[in-house]
Amino acid sequence: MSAPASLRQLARYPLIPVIIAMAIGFELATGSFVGSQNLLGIATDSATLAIVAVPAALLVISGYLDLSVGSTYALGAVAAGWFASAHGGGLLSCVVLALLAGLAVGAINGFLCCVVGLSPFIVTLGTLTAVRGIAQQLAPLPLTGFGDGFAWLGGAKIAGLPSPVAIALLVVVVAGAILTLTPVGRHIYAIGVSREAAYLSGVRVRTVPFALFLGTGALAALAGAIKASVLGAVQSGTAGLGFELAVLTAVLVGGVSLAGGSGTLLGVVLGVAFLGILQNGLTLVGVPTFWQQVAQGLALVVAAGLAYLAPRLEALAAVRPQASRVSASAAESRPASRSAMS
Amino acid sequence: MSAPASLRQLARYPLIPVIIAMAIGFELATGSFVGSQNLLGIATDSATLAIVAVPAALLVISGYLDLSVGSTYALGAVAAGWFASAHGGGLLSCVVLALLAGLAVGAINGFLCCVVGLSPFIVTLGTLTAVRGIAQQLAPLPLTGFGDGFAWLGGAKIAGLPSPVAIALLVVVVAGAILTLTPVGRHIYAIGVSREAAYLSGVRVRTVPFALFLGTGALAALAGAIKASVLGAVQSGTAGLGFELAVLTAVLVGGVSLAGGSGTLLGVVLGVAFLGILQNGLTLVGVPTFWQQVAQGLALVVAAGLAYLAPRLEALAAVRPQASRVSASAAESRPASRSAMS
Amino acid sequence: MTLRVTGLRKSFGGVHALRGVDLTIEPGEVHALLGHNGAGKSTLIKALGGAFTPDGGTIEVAGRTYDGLSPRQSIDAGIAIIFQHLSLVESLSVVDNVFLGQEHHRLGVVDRKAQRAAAATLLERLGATCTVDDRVGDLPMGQKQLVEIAKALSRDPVVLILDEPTAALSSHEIGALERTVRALQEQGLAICYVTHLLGEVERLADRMTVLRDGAVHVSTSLLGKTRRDIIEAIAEPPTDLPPRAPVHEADPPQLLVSGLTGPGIGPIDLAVRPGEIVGLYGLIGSGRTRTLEMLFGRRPRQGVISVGGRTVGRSSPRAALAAGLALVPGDRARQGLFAPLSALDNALLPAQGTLSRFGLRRRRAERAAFEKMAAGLAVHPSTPDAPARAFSGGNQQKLLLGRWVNGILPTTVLLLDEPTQGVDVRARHEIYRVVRTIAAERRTAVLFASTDPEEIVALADRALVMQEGRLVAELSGDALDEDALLHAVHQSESDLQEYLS
Amino acid sequence: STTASKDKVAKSGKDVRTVAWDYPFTFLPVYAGVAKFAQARAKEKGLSLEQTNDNGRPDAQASNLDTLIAKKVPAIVSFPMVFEALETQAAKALSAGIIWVTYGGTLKNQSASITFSFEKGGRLLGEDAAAWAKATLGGKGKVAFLVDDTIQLGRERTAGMIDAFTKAAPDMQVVGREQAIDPDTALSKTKAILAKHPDVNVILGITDGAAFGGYKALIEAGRSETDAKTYVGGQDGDLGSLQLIKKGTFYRASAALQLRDIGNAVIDVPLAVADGKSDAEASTDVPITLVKQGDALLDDIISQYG
Ligand SMILES: Nc1ncnc2c1ncn2[C@@H]1O[C@H](COP(=O)(O)OP(=O)(O)OP(=O)(O)O)[C@@H](O)[C@H]1O
Ligand SMILES: Nc1ncnc2c1ncn2[C@@H]1O[C@H](COP(=O)(O)OP(=O)(O)OP(=O)(O)O)[C@@H](O)[C@H]1O
Ligand SMILES: [Mg+2]
Ligand SMILES: [Mg+2]
Repeated sequence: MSAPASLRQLARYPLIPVIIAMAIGFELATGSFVGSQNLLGIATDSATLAIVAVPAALLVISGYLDLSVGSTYALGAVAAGWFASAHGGGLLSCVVLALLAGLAVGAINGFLCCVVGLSPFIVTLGTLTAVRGIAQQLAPLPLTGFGDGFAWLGGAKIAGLPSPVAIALLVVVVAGAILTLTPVGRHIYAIGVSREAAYLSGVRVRTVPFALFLGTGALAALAGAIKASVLGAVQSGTAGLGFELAVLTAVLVGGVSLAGGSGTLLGVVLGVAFLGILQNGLTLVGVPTFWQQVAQGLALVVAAGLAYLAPRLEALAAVRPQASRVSASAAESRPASRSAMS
Repeated sequence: MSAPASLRQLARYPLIPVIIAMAIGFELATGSFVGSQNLLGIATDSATLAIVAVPAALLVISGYLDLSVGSTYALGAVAAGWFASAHGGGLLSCVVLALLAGLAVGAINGFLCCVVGLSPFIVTLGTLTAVRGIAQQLAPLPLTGFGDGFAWLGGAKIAGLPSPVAIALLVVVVAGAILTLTPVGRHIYAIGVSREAAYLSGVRVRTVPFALFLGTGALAALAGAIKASVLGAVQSGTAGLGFELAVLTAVLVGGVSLAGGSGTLLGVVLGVAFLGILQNGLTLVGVPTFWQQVAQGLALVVAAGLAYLAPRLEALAAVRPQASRVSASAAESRPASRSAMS
Repeated sequence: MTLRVTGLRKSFGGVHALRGVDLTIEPGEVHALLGHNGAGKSTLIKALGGAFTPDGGTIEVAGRTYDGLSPRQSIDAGIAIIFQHLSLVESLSVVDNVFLGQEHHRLGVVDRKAQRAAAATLLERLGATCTVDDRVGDLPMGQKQLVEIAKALSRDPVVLILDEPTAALSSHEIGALERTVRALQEQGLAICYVTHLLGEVERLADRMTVLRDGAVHVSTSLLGKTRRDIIEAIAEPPTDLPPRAPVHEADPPQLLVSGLTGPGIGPIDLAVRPGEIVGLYGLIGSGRTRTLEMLFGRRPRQGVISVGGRTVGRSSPRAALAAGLALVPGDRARQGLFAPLSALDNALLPAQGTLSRFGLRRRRAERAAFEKMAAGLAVHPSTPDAPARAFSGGNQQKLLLGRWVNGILPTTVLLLDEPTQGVDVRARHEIYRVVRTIAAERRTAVLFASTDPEEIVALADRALVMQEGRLVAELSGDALDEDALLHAVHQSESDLQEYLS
Repeated sequence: STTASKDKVAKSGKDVRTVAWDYPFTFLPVYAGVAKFAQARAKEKGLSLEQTNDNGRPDAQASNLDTLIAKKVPAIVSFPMVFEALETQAAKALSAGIIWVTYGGTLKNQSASITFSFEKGGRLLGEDAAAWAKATLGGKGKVAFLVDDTIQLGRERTAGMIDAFTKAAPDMQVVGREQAIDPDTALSKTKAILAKHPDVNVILGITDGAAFGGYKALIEAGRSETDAKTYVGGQDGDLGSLQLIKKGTFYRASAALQLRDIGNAVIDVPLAVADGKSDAEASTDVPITLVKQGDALLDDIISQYG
């Protein structure tokens, strides 16, 4: 039973073999992909993406969406950077300030989307634009010259790991625990599947996604602060530019459905790793700039294909070991049952 | 019956009073908003957006989505511009070349999303990235020096209107006719609401959205070619950068639901006008850059609020004339019935 | 023209929904397709409608043999289907739905005038009260069902297949539908009729084919068959229901409602005592669903509701649940089920918080609770991890019942809206048994709405009859029988008194 | 200032088989222009040129540089989006024995630099336009600026341009200061400005792309191509703009980067470092020049585009 079970796991996460294949390919092509320095580099660079992709994934699972994270990231970076440079702020005060800024954005998004009930797509596209303007207004010039206290945030080693990686791990573990170990985790899925049915089951259908908006905002701002600390500088106009698309891409490539109600954190972590390895490998191999773009685009299409294949492979893997078990997976043979937006 | 009916119309399109209010406000603030030159300028600038937003709206109504239009626009501009500058191509050949390029992108998107059934969001995000790379690879340097033939596309007057405006009008009229008069129009809505129900009713649930992908691709490329002709230059790196978000914003602000199955072309045209007027007015008033961003972000939130109010206002307007009819419209008083992603 | 299905096979993943089914439907006959929940009836019908390609077997229609049909081929061959889960597009108008995919058009432009006229004629023939311009999503269930039927008939079919067409209809509309079916039969149509309501089978059908677990169990003429024969063909005969719980007149009411008022409803006063089962009977649209939803806080309301002597304050489902009220909604797919989530999640979602310790779920306790619940309600299969969508309709309904009746949540008043909609004879019986048991053992007060007078009589201690949002009659004891109910909904109060005396 | 790790640096041009050039603004036309010449020079010298894909994102830039350092490319030429943000990477590169050439400015940690003043480009343009305005309009008229406030190089150019102009021509009325780096945006922004001020005389662009959009807006508004009372000028030296200048239109000047010189420097400077040259010896400052009609340089740059 163990072999087919692990086969099913693999089928469920087709990114795993793909990532392995990429690693082998890049190693063969460059001879320097698999090496603790390069791998740690990928992990450190991907950490900020993971820190935001994880709460964003919970939000998508609950049927919502936050596009404003790119600007919240900038706002967090500006808040922390400003306090660190202008006021010689210490680590704690800078982080708290960034978190407060992120919570504020999250609260606005959450209020408008969950309490009032406006479209998350338009609202967070709006806050994406507006918050970027505010961040640039607050810090039109690049901020630099942070103290050593603040440098710790991005530069320290925690348990042998670079602090961004350690923080990302913490976020993954906490979110994973919430999602799988607590009742709220089930509520997140339930709301995403059917808000009405969840409401009639007594689930807090406003509070839970509201909290997820808060968490996403806070962690996006924290990610900005971490990156500011790593880089030792903040430029409000470009910090986190396009980050929202990177986050959404990681979440979707990781197998979370935009329609809500399905997805796993392991998938999202794999999605983040996939994007990080791709970017790293293409640079390592030395693919010309424009072809890198083409390759990245194609990789997304491939990832979409994997998301499509996964349930089918899983169904195939399921057929043998337990032919008669009830297991109505998504493996419909006709396209009509697929939701186009998922 | 006529007065309340028009009241209901107004309630259905709350952008109409908003646009009127904006026009009055900007006119009072600057004294030069309402003037045939400025209005015609707005129309010409907005024309390319309208040309793409219209087919993109049909695609969204049918439950799909095309994010690749920003790059398809660039590809169309490059294709036409390259032929016009390097080969002295005439109007027709340039336009045909651009359309072919757009159809090619549309066919790829359509094949992957409609036939294979991959996620439109990830696939078209992928083609957005890849096609931009191809456009830049094809024409790394700016293209200029187009012949007079090609200049006609963007510069001519057709029936007294600048040609981009005339083309946009044609697109709106044709798409409007398809949507309201033909069976295919009904099918577009039906597929968007319930692909399964449409499929079982014998609707061509692959062919119709596939055709819409083709149309969106072709018109995005045409819009790029038109803009290339207007400007007399093409920069493959910046042409249409972020255009996909502008298009989606116009579509959603215009009241089309991302969940598919609802929306009108009049709404989309109003959405385009709203964005064009906003941008023009903010520049006219001379609002500083960063505050312009903040204002644009807030405007989106307001638009989301309007989309939320519309059905409620409509229901209010409907109450008087026919109080006793069964009309369980969107004006449910409880929040649980709202879909978060709509 | 005959429809002949030979050796049809279809499996989903590991589930064999059809294992070589043969079925022949002759012109001019009404052929009942019967079977327990999950027997494969809908799968067979979907294969005929082109929803998917069968894994094996052939379909012969209009002299041609197919390995699989597309919906267009199916429609062109003259097969018209009324699917169990309606294939209507809610945001389109009635007329657009009737002609969806088969629009009348001239030079590519939809001929609205012709369509409206044709649709209006069809609707009139079916006794529908909606107009051709109504948005289908705004219509009550019964009218939707009639639109679906109009859509099927608009195609001039030679074979008409109806998958539980009356599940959401009231006696009035069922009568109209049965007359239509008879007329079509006389015109020589081949008709296949799926239902769990055996009364309909007796009234309408000439032959029956009974599926069991995806294979044909029997296929026979109905001449001389008794209801007992039919039930036995479908499933093991059910055991007897447990006796009714004694209701003590002296007990203070568990649920006391006074002056309940909302849009189109009320004022309503009612009381349900501990252990009492009260049936709410009425025609479609009479307001039963709205009443239950108001009681549960799903709709805004005025009036006083008290549970166990305590007034329920806020009007929200959470407040209602906290007070001990629970609702099993009527629209299972939209309001009840989390289709992709596991059976355990579906049954225990609200209970997980109660079971948790230090904010963490206790999986072992959850599993134990699920197993207990599944055993008590005879949920099949009893696998906690299978997604709810893999369960048959009856078992899905049991999962929803189990959401509130699981020994963990302190439910003292159970509101049920159409609790056996689409449920097979045996499962219906089991649900009755479960409801009776909790009323007897836990003294839960039960208020349930139903459109089926048979069900009211079988389950209720007392029936309240609803008309246009008000309670117009109360029947209990010997006065409670099907005829009295039918009279009550169609007639005014005084007529009823006359009839009863 | 070179560091102690200098001794680890490749000792001869022969050791440098690859130069990695990291340019974050790949969507700008200047990029492709410089890339063309750098590529040609690399071929000439028999080495390969690698490029990154930063997409205008500082964190992508930092991680791509980390990758290049991990890969131990012999030489990196990098244009920092935020200069201070790349000190870490530069130091890391140097201590890994990698030649680090800062492009577009200088860092504390570097082997050498290729500089060209952004501020100066803006200043040259602003001064010329102001002089023209004094001579032609008597110093009275209307001016609109198409600027970039989002990135460092944009702000420097903007500051140079606006400060120089307003100082030299204080009586000119500033009627617009709008964010625009590409022709598309510039066209619609300028049109809006023209709606209120149809008589704008001077439009100065942060890039030639922006100025080109401004030029088009004026033409669309009916301004004659050779209108004597109009001045449009930009920066970069894009082919289309230079051709307009050459043709004698009111597109009068461009603060042109000499793409060929920069492209060559991208290869030559790291090679010079490898050959043992110090920071001071190897570093190059590529002059930025204002080109106008009749300048010999104008034809030279146009011919560079081939
Ligand atoms: N899309 C699907 N995926 C997986 N299993 C399915 C699917 N559709 C049906 N099944 C399974 O196939 C079997 C037959 O289902 P079907 O819907 O045909 O039953 P039915 O006879 O119509 O039951 P009911 O009376 O409840 O409507 C069931 O076990 C069901 O779980
Ligand atoms: N007279 C009415 N006034 C307002 N809304 C109504 C009225 N009749 C029906 N509706 C609306 O139509 C919807 C569907 O009605 P439906 O017949 O399913 O439920 P119901 O009226 O509660 O009746 P029942 O459950 O008794 O069949 C209701 O949810 C309600 O919103
Ligand atoms: Mg069925
Ligand atoms: Mg009801």
